[in-house]
Amino acid sequence: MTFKTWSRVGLPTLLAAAALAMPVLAQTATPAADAAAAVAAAPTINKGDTAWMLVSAMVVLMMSVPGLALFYGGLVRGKNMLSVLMQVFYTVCIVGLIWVLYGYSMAFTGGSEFVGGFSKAFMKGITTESAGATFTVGVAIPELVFVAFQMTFAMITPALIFGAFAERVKFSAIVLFVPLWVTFIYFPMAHMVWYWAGPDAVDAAAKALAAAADGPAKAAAQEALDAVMADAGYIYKLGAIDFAGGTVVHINAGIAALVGCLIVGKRTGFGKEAFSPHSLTLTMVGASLLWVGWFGFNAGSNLEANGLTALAMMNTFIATCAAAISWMIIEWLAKGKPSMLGVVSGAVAGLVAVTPMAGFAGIMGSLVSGLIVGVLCFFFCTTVKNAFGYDDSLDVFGVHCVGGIFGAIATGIVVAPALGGTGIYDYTTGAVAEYAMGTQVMAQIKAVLVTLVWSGVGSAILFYIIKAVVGLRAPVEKEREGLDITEHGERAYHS
Amino acid sequence: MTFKTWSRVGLPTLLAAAALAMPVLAQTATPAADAAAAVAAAPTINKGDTAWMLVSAMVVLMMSVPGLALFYGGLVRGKNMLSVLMQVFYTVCIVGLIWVLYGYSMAFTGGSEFVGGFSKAFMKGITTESAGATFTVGVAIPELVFVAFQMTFAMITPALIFGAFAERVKFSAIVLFVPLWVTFIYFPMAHMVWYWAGPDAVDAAAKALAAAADGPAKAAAQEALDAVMADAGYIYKLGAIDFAGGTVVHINAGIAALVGCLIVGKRTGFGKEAFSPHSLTLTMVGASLLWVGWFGFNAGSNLEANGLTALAMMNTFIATCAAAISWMIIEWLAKGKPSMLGVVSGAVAGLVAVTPMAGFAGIMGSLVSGLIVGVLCFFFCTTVKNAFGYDDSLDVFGVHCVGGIFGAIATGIVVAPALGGTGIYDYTTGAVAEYAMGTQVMAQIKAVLVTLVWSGVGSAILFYIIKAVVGLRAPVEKEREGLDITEHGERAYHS
Amino acid sequence: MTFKTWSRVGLPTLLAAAALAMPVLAQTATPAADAAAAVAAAPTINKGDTAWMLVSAMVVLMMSVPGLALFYGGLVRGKNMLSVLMQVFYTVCIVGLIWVLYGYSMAFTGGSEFVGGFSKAFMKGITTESAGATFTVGVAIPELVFVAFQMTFAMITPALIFGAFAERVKFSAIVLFVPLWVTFIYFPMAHMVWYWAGPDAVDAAAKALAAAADGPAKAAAQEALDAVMADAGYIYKLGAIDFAGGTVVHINAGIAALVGCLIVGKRTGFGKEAFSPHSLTLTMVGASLLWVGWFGFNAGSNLEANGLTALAMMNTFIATCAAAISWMIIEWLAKGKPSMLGVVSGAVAGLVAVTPMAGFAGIMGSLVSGLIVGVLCFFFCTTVKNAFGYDDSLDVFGVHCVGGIFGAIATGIVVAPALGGTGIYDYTTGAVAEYAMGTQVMAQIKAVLVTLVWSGVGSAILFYIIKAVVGLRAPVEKEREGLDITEHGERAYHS
Amino acid sequence: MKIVMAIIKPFKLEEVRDALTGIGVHGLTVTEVKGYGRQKGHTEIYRGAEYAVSFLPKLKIEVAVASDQVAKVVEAITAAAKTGQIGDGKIFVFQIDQAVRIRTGETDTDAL
Amino acid sequence: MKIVMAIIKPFKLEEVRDALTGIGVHGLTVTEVKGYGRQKGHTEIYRGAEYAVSFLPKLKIEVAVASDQVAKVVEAITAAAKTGQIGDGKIFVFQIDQAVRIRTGETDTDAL
Amino acid sequence: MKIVMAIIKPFKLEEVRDALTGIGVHGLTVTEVKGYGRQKGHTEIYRGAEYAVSFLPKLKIEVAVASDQVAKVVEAITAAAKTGQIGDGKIFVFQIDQAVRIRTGETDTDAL
Ligand SMILES: Nc1ncnc2c1ncn2[C@@H]1O[C@H](COP(=O)(O)OP(=O)(O)O)[C@@H](O)[C@H]1O
Ligand SMILES: Nc1ncnc2c1ncn2[C@@H]1O[C@H](COP(=O)(O)OP(=O)(O)O)[C@@H](O)[C@H]1O
Ligand SMILES: Nc1ncnc2c1ncn2[C@@H]1O[C@H](COP(=O)(O)OP(=O)(O)O)[C@@H](O)[C@H]1O
Repeated sequence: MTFKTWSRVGLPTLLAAAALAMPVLAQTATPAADAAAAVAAAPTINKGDTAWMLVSAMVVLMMSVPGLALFYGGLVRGKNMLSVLMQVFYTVCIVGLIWVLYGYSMAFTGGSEFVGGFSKAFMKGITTESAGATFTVGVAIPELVFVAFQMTFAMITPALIFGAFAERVKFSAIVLFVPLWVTFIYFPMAHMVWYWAGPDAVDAAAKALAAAADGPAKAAAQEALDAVMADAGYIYKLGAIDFAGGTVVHINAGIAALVGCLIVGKRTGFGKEAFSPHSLTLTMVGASLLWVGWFGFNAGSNLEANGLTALAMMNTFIATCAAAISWMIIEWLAKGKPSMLGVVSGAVAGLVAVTPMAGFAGIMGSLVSGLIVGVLCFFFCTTVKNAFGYDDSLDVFGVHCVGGIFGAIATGIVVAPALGGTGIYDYTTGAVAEYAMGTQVMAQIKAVLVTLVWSGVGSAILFYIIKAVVGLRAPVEKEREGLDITEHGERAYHS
Repeated sequence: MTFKTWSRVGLPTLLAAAALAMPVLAQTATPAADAAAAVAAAPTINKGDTAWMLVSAMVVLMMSVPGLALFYGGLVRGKNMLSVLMQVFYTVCIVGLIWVLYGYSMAFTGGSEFVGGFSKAFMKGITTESAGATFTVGVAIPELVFVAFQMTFAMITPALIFGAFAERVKFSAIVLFVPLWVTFIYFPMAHMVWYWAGPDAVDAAAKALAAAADGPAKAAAQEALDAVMADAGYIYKLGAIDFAGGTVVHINAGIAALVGCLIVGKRTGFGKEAFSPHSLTLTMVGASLLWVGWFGFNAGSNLEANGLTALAMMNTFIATCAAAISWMIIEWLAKGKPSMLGVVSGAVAGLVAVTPMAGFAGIMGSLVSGLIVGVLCFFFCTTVKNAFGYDDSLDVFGVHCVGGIFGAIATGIVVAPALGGTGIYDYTTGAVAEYAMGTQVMAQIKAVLVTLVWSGVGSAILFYIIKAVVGLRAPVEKEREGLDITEHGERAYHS
Repeated sequence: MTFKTWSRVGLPTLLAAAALAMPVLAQTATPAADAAAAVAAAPTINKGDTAWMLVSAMVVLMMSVPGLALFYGGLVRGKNMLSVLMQVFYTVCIVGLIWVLYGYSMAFTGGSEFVGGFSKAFMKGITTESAGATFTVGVAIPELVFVAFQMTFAMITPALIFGAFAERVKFSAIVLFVPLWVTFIYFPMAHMVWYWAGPDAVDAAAKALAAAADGPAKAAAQEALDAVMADAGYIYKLGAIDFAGGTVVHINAGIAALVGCLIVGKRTGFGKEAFSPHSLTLTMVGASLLWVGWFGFNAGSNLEANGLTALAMMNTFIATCAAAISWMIIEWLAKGKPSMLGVVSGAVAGLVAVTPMAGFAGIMGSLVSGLIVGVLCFFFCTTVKNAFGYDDSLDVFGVHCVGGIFGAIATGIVVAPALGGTGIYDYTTGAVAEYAMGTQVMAQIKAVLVTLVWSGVGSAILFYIIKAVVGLRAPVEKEREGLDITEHGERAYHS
Repeated sequence: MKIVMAIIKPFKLEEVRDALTGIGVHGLTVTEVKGYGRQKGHTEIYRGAEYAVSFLPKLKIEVAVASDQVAKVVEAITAAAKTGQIGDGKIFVFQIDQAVRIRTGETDTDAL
Repeated sequence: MKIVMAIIKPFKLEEVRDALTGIGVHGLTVTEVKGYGRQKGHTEIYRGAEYAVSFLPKLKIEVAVASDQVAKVVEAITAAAKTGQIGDGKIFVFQIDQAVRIRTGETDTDAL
Repeated sequence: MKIVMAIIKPFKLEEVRDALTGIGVHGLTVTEVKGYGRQKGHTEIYRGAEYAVSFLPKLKIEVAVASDQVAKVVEAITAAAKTGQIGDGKIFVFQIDQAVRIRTGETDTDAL
């Protein structure tokens, strides 16, 4: 995913210097950058794209509330239901506020390779006229719709984490955790993976280079192109591809979840009492709404409504179907009965895995990826987790981190045109690039490792800080009685 | 919001006279109105706008069923659950029928300042080719999509009211109330606030005036422009602005709710027995779906898919987040614990408040408005309600009316360009008008007062009529046993 | 509904011969077919259409999961809840896989009149660039979005069937049934009803004929046109119209349901024990989501976002409202109380009935159709079913088959322009055809009969095969204990 | 010691509780039950299926008291739970051999 | 007077009720309970977590009857509730000291 | 024969069950109940409405045993259910006249 206000397009030569400065308005473009500007002058906004992106933002909200809240909430005991719903709802709301105050700016303005600046803090300079880049040269969308769409990603990601230590954490710890985590972990991650100069900037600079006369003009043009290419996040520049957030969302949240559940510790009674899900019906509803909303997430990540969007949608369908079926079969074989929870868990695993590859894989590529990830996550959520004995209550690590890692790496494979993938488009040449699987897979692995380290270490530090400041766990009697009544003064159900 | 069939555009000089007549088809435009016609001749329909409006209508239905039904239903006792669901579902269905029979015509055709006529009763003359105005000169949408979109507003508004006297009213009273209320209160309100000649008519008349030679031609053109400007609803002409229905929907329903709950009286056992919500989970699901659908409501009210739509969406996000968080904080401070019901109540208060300002406020304006309305509605639903002792069971007044009034008045402030608002567009000059906050706020207050009086008095009359005809309250034994079994012969839950 | 890759357009003369061959790419079109090709050369894809179709596919998935799953699930006893959710979720997933493997190809490629071929198996040849026809000459959508949209139809149809024998069937029987049924019943039905050469092919051939000089050229052109017209499914060629699947989806599933429930037999305890619905709340949520998603189903079936789409949406609104109200009234009169389940059952009956007529009826036509179908289905689900004594647990036959038959036949009436319908467009003349009600109604009846026989007989055979292979019914003790625990090893609810 | 077990209408719980605390009884245990008796139930209709529901929601209250308090307790419950309409419920009194407070191990009337 | 308390399989309720009304018993109270006994439960699996569920759903029926009817009642319940498979349940009989009909204040067998 | 009826805190069920099987008692029946007693409840707040909840969730366990086992059973339950905090619950013991196993018709201690 990519985003740049158009203000900067046409000014490639100024980019390196201006990286931390406020965007210069397009109207002030120096006439010197003429060739580039001529090309970039007319990025058009299509209302069909805008309509699709509005819908996408809308349904990604639905993924969080009520989707994720129900998916998680159904799996806890009734006495902790409201605590789960509350944590998710709070997260969505507080992240929304932070996003418009400074989050968007930190993620999607230039700055260092690791994080953006504050030039768009408080939504400064963003109007209904501001346009933002898509992945296609000359095609833009209203920047505000991009702001909304990306906001919904930031809203759901921290909420994913809480599943790992549900039913035992103080609400005040959550209240503190979310702002810290998005600020120090999420926004930088989003910047590292998704920030780049945008297709028009690259295209314009490349065309200027091609058009430049030999000699100093050529050298200047080359330098300008280099500056444009350098204006991107660290992981982006590793060459890793991530269509809709395998690293930023799933691995990021998944590793934070594991770290958190280790630091928080097991639920009281773990291994002795039955922690039966209080309503698998709600879990199924949540999983279904996650699936529906995930089309906004994955196909929306194309930022346009075209054939590629449809491919991302089909991949999101098929990987999910495949993983649900493969989890069902392996569970039937291994445990003797195919469970409803198994099928929907498989579906979510498939959705996680297809996230980074949604716009890159062919349909058969995502079908096979889905089949594999269903079995893989089943294995992690049952055998591996039980072997290690940690209490990742709702299997955030086993589904989001493991599925995310698988998906991120598999993306490097299924993108191969030879396997029906789309290949990787090179904006400097205006064509799909030559494909080298080894290189790509290696880039994907590097991206995974950077994410694991950044989020794993960073999250651990945050958890320890919060533990010191307000404490992480509710006292045992409160845990016994249920967090709903003790933390929130209400109960989910009365007859 | 605005709507006119294109048939009338290009005929400004005929408008005053033809106000109650059937629309004349555009093809019959007299050549005399040439300048205007030339401009207005080509309102284009963009499929992106159409797609967005189709989606908007769809999700506003989702706000009613299941959204509102669950939000309300979760808050009542289990024995009255189906009665709530039934009331909402019935309302949606009967209003749909009335809408196509005569409701749309009453709201959105010319007539008096207070109500339209019956020229489009039975959907007369509306075909798949009919075009309807947006807020942009030269941009139209299929009239049928506007019919659908506005219908969903009429469907949800009366259903909002029932929360105030849930758990004790006879279903037959509801059956009677809805058709009467939409006919005598809602359609006129919609007409008064939203009916106007449309941007193209105004633009064409203004351009004709500018082009007219001095002398009698000028006078005639001025008269024509005046006629166009006069062809609008009463509240519209007060100069009040209401982007998506703060007056028409929320204040209107909210005051009717208060009046209704006073006339109906308290639930048996009020103050003695606990009326615990039977499922806050469902309430949370309902609130979330309200939020999701509200993007259709607010951002759909722009009638196009563009940057302003995206702004309305962002405002709808942020005011909601802000109000949820501010309710949470004030409740935590005042009551010792932050509740899930509090957070979602705050969210709904934020949604109510942002409704009239969605396309007028800047993002920071709606953020601040949200923060205020969360505290304000908390105060009303707890302290004020308890002080007066009325039994507004689900806080329809405290959230919709109070939040709506706040939002309507605040709209007059946050629209100010100096505060990041959009200002108010003047179609006669083709530019944002000079802004005078005092005037605007006064216009907003007038709109609020007219709404309170119209709906308050009108609804009271209707409630007394129904009380006389079929009675309002279920007998005490039926109330004790629950309305589900006694009124509908079924129960919501069995094990 | 219709679909053709553009590859074949412009090659009408080759069609008959090439029916089973792989599509030839458009670029290879022989210069001989010049006139036709010239016209067909520029089918344009509008992003507004694409956006709408993406959304439509998304919400039709929501109809299945969670919509249908909840609508059905709420009506069974709590001990069988997960079995229902599982059956629906499994069906969606396995059909998704089959669809991309060979289902789409069987339904939407040329072949015989009864079923397509395997030329697009494994999604062969379908890229992000592939375009598919709509109903408008010169307007296309990305083929992949059509693939996705139609897939969601195939996903929900078999799941409808299970309501008829819920609470007693082995999951392994379902596992086997779905792939067999879609392969042998559904894909052929879809092909018979919806497969045709597409508007551009017909238009091009017709224009070529008109342009052809007399003599052999004329004869050849006539032959070419005949070939194009012959390249369609059996029921399509009967002249029957079915906008969104009255035959393919509802009658098809409804008759299979009846056959299934007769073969499977009654639930243990039928007539003695109360089989009370465990959560009518969930049923209401399901019905509401079905309604919301049905706009994707019906209005999406127009494949574009225009005024006709809006008409289909309005019809889908109004028939539903009308049927809900008429069921409510008849139940109130006949049984003494209006029930919530009655209202939502009526709504679903209305949705079923309006499905084939959504884009053909006028709004008053669907209003009247809705009023009738509500009463009709009430009568079937109460009186008729009880008279015959079969145990169609969730009234699949009484709602989907009966409502579907009514709708299919009524479509032949309400389409009449004289009754406000759209008439039937004739692509060879480029205008709405002369309308003869008798002929049309007869064509509709034939379509109904073919569907009843094809699906009734075919499904019966499949049920008997499965009975022989793995057995249909769960043993009585398992049925007593509930399928959730015995078939899936889990329970839906814990406290 | 005795246990007084009463079947009452659900909405009478608060009044019965208040009546009991009024006479110095500060412990009781409540169970949701379904009662079948003279009071007629309703017919529930779910589409074509009609079920006569003869089991009605009731609450069972169990109060352990010293034997000499039984009369007072029965009287208090009767007074508080009575509406005068069919289905008001029953009171049954049993003998208890022994009572223990788990927390302290106290027994008999000390345990109440 | 005695109370006959029976633990039965849930789906046997209607049959037991019919058997009792058949012998002239027109009142009873039913409670949903969980039973632990010889009958084996199931294993429930929720992803990696497997729980052996040893408490099974049962219904508890309480019928107050005159002492001379106890044998007949026990017999009727036994006959109606029996499937012959493990877990059919138990019947326990207690003495009641006193019975009161709340509505009328009638006592003892008149109260039933 | 006696029935030992205990009101305990819900999360103590497994421990009590284990304690009982430990002393050879292999059958029991559990009911979800609400208890009112010394243990203070919570205040629940739903917007403006505040409710003092004085009924707390408890479990009622009923175990029928031969009379000579009662002491052991009471002891086992007391030990297992005790947390030492208010609200641990009570144990009541009744006499049973008769016990029947429905499946076999066995009576008295054979029925347990
Ligand atoms: N013989 C009985 N044994 C146990 N419970 C009974 C008996 N008769 C009635 N009950 C309980 O008392 C409740 C009220 O009895 P009912 O006959 O309806 O009215 P009333 O109490 O006015 O006589 C019943 O719903 C049932 O729970
Ligand atoms: N000692 C006991 N005390 C109380 N209830 C018991 C006792 N033993 C069994 N039960 C109840 O009886 C039910 C059936 O007992 P179980 O041993 O499973 O089969 P059976 O009735 O065939 O002997 C149990 O589920 C439990 O509810
Ligand atoms: N007199 C009584 N009769 C019946 N049940 C009682 C009685 N007193 C207490 N209980 C039950 O015992 C539970 C615990 O009693 P409580 O007074 O709270 O604490 P403790 O057991 O520590 O004395 C109560 O919740 C209630 O269910």
